[in-house]
Amino acid sequence: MSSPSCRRSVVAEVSQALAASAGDRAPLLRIDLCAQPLLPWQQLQRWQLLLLDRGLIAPAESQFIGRVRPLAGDGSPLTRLELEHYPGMTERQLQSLAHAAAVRHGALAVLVQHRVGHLAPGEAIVLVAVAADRRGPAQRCCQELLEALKHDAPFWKREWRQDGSSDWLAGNTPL
Amino acid sequence: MSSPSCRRSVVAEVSQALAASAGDRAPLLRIDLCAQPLLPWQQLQRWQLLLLDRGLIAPAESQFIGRVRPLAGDGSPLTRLELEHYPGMTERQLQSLAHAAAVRHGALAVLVQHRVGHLAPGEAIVLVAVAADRRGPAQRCCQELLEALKHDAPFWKREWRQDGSSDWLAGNTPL
Amino acid sequence: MAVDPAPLGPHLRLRLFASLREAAGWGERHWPLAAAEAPTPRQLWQALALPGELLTIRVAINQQFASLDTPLQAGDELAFLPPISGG
Amino acid sequence: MAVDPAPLGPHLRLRLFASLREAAGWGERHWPLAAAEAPTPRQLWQALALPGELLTIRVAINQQFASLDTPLQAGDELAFLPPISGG
Repeated sequence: MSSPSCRRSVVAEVSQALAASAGDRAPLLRIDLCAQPLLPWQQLQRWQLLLLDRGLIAPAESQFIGRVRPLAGDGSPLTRLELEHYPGMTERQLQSLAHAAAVRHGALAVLVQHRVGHLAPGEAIVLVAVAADRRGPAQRCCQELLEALKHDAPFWKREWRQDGSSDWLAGNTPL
Repeated sequence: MSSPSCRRSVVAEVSQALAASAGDRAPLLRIDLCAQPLLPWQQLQRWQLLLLDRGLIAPAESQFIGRVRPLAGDGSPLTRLELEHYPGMTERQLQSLAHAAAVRHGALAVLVQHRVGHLAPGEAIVLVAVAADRRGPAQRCCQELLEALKHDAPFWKREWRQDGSSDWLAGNTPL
Repeated sequence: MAVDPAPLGPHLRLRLFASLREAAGWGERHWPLAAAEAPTPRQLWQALALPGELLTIRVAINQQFASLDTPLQAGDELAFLPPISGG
Repeated sequence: MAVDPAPLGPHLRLRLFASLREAAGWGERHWPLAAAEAPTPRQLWQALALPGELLTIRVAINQQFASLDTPLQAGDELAFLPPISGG
């Protein structure tokens, strides 16, 4: 089930082992930082197989995919987006935010895939998927986790323009 | 781009032609009723290709997948779920609800795939996907459209149990 | 459940779905109209002596949701819809 | 940007990221500590004369968000984080 393009965090492995030993109630978490292009449908399909493998049938599944915008903040064409992170802390924060959101909403399983490195316009930056027993918790958990990781996971975006200039973004696009 | 398992509504074709002629602003709608198993990732991938084909890069995409629960309302194992609809009206309502939600939230594109007929536990019943310029509208449009189609599109669910008995559901599961 | 043949004169097409269709024992039939007659869905519900509570039923005229008190015209398709459970 | 070698005695590991790293001209360095010394992130920010407004900066101690006034201990990793933009 492991993805060639995504680096699995050690923290995620440990938490998943704990979750498995804690029985049905602990949410299944899968968190990856990806240095190579993130193909959302492939990842979602893999995740679906993982859930089936664990005997999880999720009546409700909510997903979000964020992609690189074609234009920089100043309206000029973007050539690429650079995503810096804090190795170690970023994985730990994603893990802890995903776990907290899953527990808060009683979700069955949560998938987070987040790119790092250099991305072209249109490429997927982030994929969040939440499986739950009902649509309300699935949607709310997915939405809250997306906000949480945008504000509380250490990532920094830098926009590179055609003339070779670049700017670090000072925050997120408005909701 | 057409799916072998899904019947494309005539209304959707017409509206899409109108949308194309109306320019950038009109949302791209794709609505199908499916009599055969619905494979969400395949459909989403196809839809993604359709958007790329139209030159649409959606920075934000929100999706929901609903699946058949393993248990009937009375807690006994479900053998299958039957979905009846009102041919003609159901397609028209889906189309009109999707268009209204897309316009209300300024979404770029909306995909709705809904099963009819007999489904096994775990099979996908509905897939809603919304592409938009920002995450807020994408999520809100997806959520509202799901509620709208649950309450205002003529579908009726009947649960079949192992002993051959069945019940028509008198409403939706709570949010 | 066989559909009755459409009458030659002015008429309505009536449709029932799901639990209501099964309780009534028919899914589709025709209702002849006299020349100046414009019955409402509420009046037809009573005339047909359909089972259940009208309170829980929504009606569609020509495949669009409509009020119980809309006057119907020859050629209209009227459907009584039991509680919806989609998605 | 080369990392300075870790001193032999008690010290902190300091890290900067993104715009702050570029403005400061370094991403990682070590800060020797005297025996009884327990500086706070706020004190170190001033001692390092880092560019920009401390108001916009969050700090992490040992890769967890922490207060600007937490006393630091030898062996701690302190990071100054400019405004986050993920997802």
